Amino acid sequence: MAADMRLPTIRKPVSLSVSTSDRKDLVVPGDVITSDTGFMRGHGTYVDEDKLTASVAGEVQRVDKLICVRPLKTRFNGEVGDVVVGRITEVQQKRWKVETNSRLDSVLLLSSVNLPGGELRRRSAEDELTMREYLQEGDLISAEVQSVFSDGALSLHTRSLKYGKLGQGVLVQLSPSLIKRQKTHFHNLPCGASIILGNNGFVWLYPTPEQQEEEAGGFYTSLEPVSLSDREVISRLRNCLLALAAHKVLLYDTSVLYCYESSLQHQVKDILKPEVMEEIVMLTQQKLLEQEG
Amino acid sequence: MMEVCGSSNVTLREFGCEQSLLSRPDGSASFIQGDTSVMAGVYGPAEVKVSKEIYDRATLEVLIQPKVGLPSVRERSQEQCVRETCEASLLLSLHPRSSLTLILQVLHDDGSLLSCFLNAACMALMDAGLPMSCLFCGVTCAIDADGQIITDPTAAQEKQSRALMTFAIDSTEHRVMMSSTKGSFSVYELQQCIAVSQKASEKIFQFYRDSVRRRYSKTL
Amino acid sequence: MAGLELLSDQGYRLDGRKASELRKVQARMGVFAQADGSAYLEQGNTKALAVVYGPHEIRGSRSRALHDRAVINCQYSMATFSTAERKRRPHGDRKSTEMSLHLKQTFEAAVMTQLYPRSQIDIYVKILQSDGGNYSVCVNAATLAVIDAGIPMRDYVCACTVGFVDETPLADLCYAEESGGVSSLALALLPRGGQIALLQMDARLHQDHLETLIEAAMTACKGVSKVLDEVVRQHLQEVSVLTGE
Amino acid sequence: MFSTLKEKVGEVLLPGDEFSFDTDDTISLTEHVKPEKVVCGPGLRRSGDRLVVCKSGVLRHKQPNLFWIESQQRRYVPAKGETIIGIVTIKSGDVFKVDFGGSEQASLSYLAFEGATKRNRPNVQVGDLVFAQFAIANKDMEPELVCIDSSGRANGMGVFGGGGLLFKVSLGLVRRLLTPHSEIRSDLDQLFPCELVVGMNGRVWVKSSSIQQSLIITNLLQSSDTMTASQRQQLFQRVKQGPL
Amino acid sequence: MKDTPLCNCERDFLLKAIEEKKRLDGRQTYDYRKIKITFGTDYGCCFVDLGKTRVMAQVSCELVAPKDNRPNEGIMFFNVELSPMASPAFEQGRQSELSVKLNRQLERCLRNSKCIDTESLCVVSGEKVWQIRVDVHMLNHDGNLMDAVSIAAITALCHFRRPDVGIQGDEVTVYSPEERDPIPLSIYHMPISVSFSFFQEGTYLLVDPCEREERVMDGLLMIAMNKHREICSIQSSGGIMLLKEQVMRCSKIASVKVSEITELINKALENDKKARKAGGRCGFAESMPQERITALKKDKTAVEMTDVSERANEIVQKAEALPQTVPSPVVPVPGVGQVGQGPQNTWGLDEEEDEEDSDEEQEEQVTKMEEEHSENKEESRGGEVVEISDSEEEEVVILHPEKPDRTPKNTGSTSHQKVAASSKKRTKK
Repeated sequence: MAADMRLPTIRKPVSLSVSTSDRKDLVVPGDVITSDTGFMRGHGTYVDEDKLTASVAGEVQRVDKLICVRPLKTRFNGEVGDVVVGRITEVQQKRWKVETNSRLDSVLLLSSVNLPGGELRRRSAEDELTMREYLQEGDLISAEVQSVFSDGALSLHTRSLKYGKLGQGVLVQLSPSLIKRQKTHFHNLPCGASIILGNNGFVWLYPTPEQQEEEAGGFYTSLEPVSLSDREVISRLRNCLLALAAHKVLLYDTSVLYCYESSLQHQVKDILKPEVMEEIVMLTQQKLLEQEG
Repeated sequence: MMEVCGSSNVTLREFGCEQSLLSRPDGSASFIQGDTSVMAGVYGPAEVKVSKEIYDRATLEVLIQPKVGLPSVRERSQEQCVRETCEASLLLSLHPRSSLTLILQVLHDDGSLLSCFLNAACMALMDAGLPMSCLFCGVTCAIDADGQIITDPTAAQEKQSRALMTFAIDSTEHRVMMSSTKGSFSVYELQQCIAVSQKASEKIFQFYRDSVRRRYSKTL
Repeated sequence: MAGLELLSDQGYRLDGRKASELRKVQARMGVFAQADGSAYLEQGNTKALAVVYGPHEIRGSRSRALHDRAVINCQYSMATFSTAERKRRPHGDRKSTEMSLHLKQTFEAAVMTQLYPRSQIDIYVKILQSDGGNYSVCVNAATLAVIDAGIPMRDYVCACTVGFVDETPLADLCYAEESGGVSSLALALLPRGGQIALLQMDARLHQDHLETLIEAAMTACKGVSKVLDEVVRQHLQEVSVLTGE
Repeated sequence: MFSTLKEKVGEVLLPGDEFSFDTDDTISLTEHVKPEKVVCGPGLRRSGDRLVVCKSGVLRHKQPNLFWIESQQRRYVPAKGETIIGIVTIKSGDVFKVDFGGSEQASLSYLAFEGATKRNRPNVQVGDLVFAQFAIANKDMEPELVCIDSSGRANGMGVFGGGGLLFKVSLGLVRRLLTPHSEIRSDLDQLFPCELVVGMNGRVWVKSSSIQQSLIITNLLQSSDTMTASQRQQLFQRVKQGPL
Repeated sequence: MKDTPLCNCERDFLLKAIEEKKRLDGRQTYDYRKIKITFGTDYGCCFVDLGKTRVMAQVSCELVAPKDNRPNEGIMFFNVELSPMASPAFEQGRQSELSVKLNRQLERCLRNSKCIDTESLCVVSGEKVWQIRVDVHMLNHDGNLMDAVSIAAITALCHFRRPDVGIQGDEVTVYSPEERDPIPLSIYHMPISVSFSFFQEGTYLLVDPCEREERVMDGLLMIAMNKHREICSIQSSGGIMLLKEQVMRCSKIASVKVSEITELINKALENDKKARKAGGRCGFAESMPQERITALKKDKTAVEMTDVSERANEIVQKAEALPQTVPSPVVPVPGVGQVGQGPQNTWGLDEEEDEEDSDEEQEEQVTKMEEEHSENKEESRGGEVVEISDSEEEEVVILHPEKPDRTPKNTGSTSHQKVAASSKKRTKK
C-alpha cells in the first residue's frame, strides 16, 4: 500500500471570477459602523461613546433599524425550530445535557422526549431513575430547538417520530455557517443513503431505513450489519461534505447530491486529495449555477 | 536519685501567649517559650473536600510551615504528633463531615519546638471555640551527658543532650497523650521525665487558665 | 553591560533597524480546521501559533463557572526547540505560568466575556521559535485567532516591547537586545481608544523617562495594529468571496 | 452540683473542667437534697455522671436551671430555629444554596417564602442576602432554611432590599446585641436612626441614611467587641458629639 | 476550603462608598493603612503588619555552586508562601495564580532591579557563591499582599547578616557569629512596591486596597520604585483598561509613598540596631504585645521537683498495677490549685483587683483617646472624626499585671529582669 505524502503548499482558493468584494460591507472589531444614534444594536456590535461599533470581523447586515455583524465563523447560535444533531454528555436530574456545538451545552428535559408507550404519559419517578436506559453519555440524537434560555443555552425536544436516538451512521462536524436553512433538513438522497443536516453544523449520514418503525419511541436502534455498498455510499458522501466544506460551499440536499454525482469518476479515497477536491467542487458549482440560471 | 530533683535545670523558660491575633482564621494564637515561638491558626468546622470526608467525625488536618524552605519529612512527622494529640482531645464526632485545619507557623526555633507547637495548637483550638474533652500541653525534656534532666531545653541544650523527649499531657488526669523521643535512655529516666513533665504541665495549665481569664476579664 | 553596542552612533541597531522600526510582521488566519479559531504569526524571527476553542460549556470542575461572564483559560507554552538551548519543560514553570496569566488578563480586558455567561473560552499559544518579544507576539497571534473564532472583542489587542538605550526608546526588541540588559517595557494596547490592557516593566528607569517610553510603546503598538488590520481584512475578503451566495 | 455550678457562674472555665453529680461534696445538714435537673447549653456536656466543660469561656446561668458557656467564637454552627443572614450562591432547580458561614451550605426551597407558589417564584438572584431561619439543623444532615414561620408568614424574613452593608462580628457580640434589653443597641439608638439586621451567624447588615453613617456604625460595632461597657459608651458619646 | 462569597449588597455599597470617596476603614483615597515593622531574634527575620495584613520574611544563606553563565555572581532565590493560615482560600502546595503573581513580581522587583550586589556574594569564582534565599510567609490576608511582601523582603534583606568566610588556599572556612562578626549584604537601593486598585473601569483609584476592596476592584497596578525616583518594575493585572495619564499619575503618587515607607524602614532598622547594641533581648519575647488583653506572659518558672521521685515511683507502680488506681486529680472546683502545692497564683486576677485595673486603664484610655482625637482633627480634612485607627486603638487595653510576688519556693526560680520593651510600633503620620 503506497502512502500518499505531500509537502504543505499554499492552498489556492477556488477563484470564481465574480470578485464583487465591494458588494458587501465588511468590518473588523473596533470599526465604527455608524455614529447615527437612530439604529439598534444587534449581535456583533456594541455602543462606545454613542458610536455603533463592530466587535467581530464579518459582514454588516441591516434589517430595518437593527444592525448586526455576522462573523465568518462562529459557534452555533440556535433559534427555535432549528434541527440539531448532538451528543449526550451528561445525565442529570430530569434532564440530559447535550453537546450541540453551541456556547453552552443544550438541555433535553425528560418531559420533552417521547417515552415508549403513549405520548401523554406522566413522567414517573421510575422514569427518572431509568433515564440512562433511554439515552446515556455518548449517544447521538437528533432534536429540535424548543426554546432558548436567558443565558443562551438551548432547550431541545424530540417529540416527533423523526427525532430521537441515532443508530448506525457517520457524524461529520462542520461549521454551522455552511448549513443552508431549508424547510426540511432530513433528506433521503437518491444515491441510497439519508442525511440529516443539523443547523448546528453536525451532519448525520446513515443508510436509508427500510420502513419507519412505529412504536419504537425513537429509542430503538437497529444493529443489523450495513451492506458494503451502503457503506461505500456513506463514505463517499462524507468525503464530499468535507470537500465542499473545505471550499466553503453552502450545504443543502442539491449541493451534496451534485457533489456526489461529480465525484463518481474518482475512488472514494481519492476525493480528499486537493486537486481532486478542487475539480469536484468546481463541477458542483457549475452545476449549481446552471440549475440556478 | 534525689540529685535530679535538686538540679536547677528543671525550669521552664519564660513563656507567653497571645490569642485572637489574626483577623482571618476562626481561632489563632501565638505561643512563646523563651526564644522559641510558634503561631497557630485554626479554620473550622468548615467545608470538607469530598475525598477527605469522614461520615461520622470531622477531618482534622495539621499543617506545619517551616521558616525556611518547604515542609519536609521532619515537619510531616511533627504534624502527625500534633494531629494525633489534637484528635484525642477534640470532640470530633460533634461536627461530622466537616474539616478542621490547624496551621502552625514556626516563627523562631530555639529548642523544644514540638512542645511549643502543641501549646500553640491548644490555645488556638480553644480560641476557635472547638469542643474539646480536655486541654493538652507539650513539655520537652532533655537528658544531658551527666544524666540530668533539663526541661524546656534551648537549641544548644538540645544539641548537647543524650536524649530528647516530648510529651503531650492532658489537663484532667495529667496522663501522657503522645510521646516523641530521640536518643537513648533508661526506663527509669523515662519515668522520671514523665513525672517532671506532668509536674511542669500543671504550670502550663495554670497559665492557660490565667490567660483565658484575662481574655474574658472584660465580659466578666 | 556587555560590550555590544545596542545603538550605533549612526542610529542603527544590532540588526540594522532604526530605533523606532518594527520587525517584519507576517500572519495567517484560520490555519486549523478543527479549532474554532486559529492563527499563525511571525514577528521577525519570533514565531507563534495560537488556537482558540469556545465559547463552550465548562469542562472539568464546574465550580469555576462565572454566572455573569465567560471564563478565559489561557495556556502559554514554548516548543522544546524554540530556543538555542533545548528547553526541558515546555510549560508549567513559573515564567510560563505567569505568561499564561498575563495573556489571560489581557484578553479578559478585550473580549466581551459578559456575552457568554457560564461558558469558557480557551486560548492556547505556542512559541515555535523565540527571538525576543514572546509576550507581544503571543498577544498579536491570539488576537487574530480570537477574531477568526468570531468571538466579540472591543478592539484589536496589539502588543509590543520597547527598550530604552542612550535616552532613546527602541521599538520591538529582539532577543539580543532584551538580554543586553536594557530596561524593557511590554505594553498591550487597544489602539482605537488608546487603552492599556497590560503594562509590564523590568529594570531600573528614572520616573521622568516613563512617559517617553510609554509613548514609544503606544506608537509601536499602533504600527502592529495596522499590519494586523490588513491581515484580517484580507482574510475576510477571501473567505467572504467563497461563501458568496 | 447545682450549687457548685451556681458558685461558678460568671467565672472563666476551660475545657476539661468537670462537675460531678455526687451530692456529697455539699455537706447538707438538713435533709437530703433532691437531685436537681440542669439544662446544659452550649459548651457544657454530660459525660456519665459528670458535667464536662468543652469550650473556654464564662459560665452563664439563666433561671431556673439553664447553664451555658459564653465564648468569643467566630465560626458559626447552625442550630434549629436560629435566624441567620445568608448569601445565595447557587440557584439550582427548586432550591437555592445559601452560604451562612458554617461547614456546609444550607438549602432554601423557593417555596419557603411568603406567598410563593410553583408559579409565583420569589425574585432571588445569586449574591442576594436572605434573612432566614433554620428548619433543619442537625450535625448529620444538610441544614435547611426557610423564610416563613410556622404559620406561613414572612415575619421579617425574606430577601433583603438593595443597599446597606454587610459585615462580620464575633458570635458573642451578636448574642449581646440580641439580648432583650441590649445596652449596645440602646446606645446605638441614640446615635443615628438606622436599620439593623443581626444574624445569629455573626453577620450584621446595616443601612442608614448615608454611607458615612453606615460606615460609622459598622466600625463602632466591630470595635465594641473588645470593649467594656463604659469604654463603649465613651466612644459612642464622642461620636455623637463629633462634628459629623 | 472556599472563601465566603461576596454578596451583591457589599459590592454595591463599596462601589458607592468609593464614589463618595469613603473607604471602609475611614482612610483617604491615597492613604496607607498603619505599617508596623518588627524584627525577630535572628538576623534577617522581619514581620510587617499592614493594617490587618501580616507577613513574615526570613532571609537565609547557603554556599552553593554558581550558575554556569554567571560564575562570579551570588544567587538570589525568592519564595512567597501562601500559607493557608492567611486565608481559607489558600491551599497548601498548589501553585495558584496569586502565588505565581506574587513570586514573579517579587523576583522582578528585587532581582531584576539589581538592588543587591550579587558579585560581592562570590566566595570562589566558579565554585562557591552565596545563595541568598528569601522566604516570605503570609500570616493574615487582608488585602494588598504585594506591598507587604515587598516591604518585608527588602527590610529582611537589609537586616540580614551573612557569616564571614575566610579563604586559605583551597579551604573555605565559614566563621560562626561568635568568631567573627557577620557581614551585612551590600544593598544598592531599596525597591518598594506600591499597589493601586482601579474601580468602575478606571474612574476611581485607591492606594493600598484592603481585602474587600480587592474583591470588587477591576484591576491592579503595581509600581515598584526606590527613593531615587527610579522605577524598578511596573505590572498591571486584572482586566483593566488604563490610560497613559493614569499610569503617570500613579507613578507620581508612588514616588511619594515610597519615600515615606523607606524612611519608616530605615527608622525601624536603626531602632533595632540600637536595641541590639544595647544588649537587650530583641526576640519575640520582647516583640510580644504587652498591652493586649488576649496576651499573657509568664516569667521563667521553676517546676517544683520535691515530689518528682514519688511520682516517678507512682508511675512505676502504674506501669505495674492497673491504671485505674491512679489518684485521679479531678478538679473539684476549677480555678483553684490542685493536688500539688504549686506556687501561688501570680496573677492578681481577683475580680476586685481587676476592676481597679480596668478603672485605671479606662482613665488612661481616655487621655489616650483625647490625644488621638486632636491628632485626628489635624489629620482629617472635613472633620470625619471616627476613623478606624482610633477605634482599633480601643482593642489595646493596658492591664498591667501586678508584679508577681512569687514565693521563691524552688531553687530554680531565677529573677528575670525585664528589659524595657522598646515599642516598635509607629504609625505613619
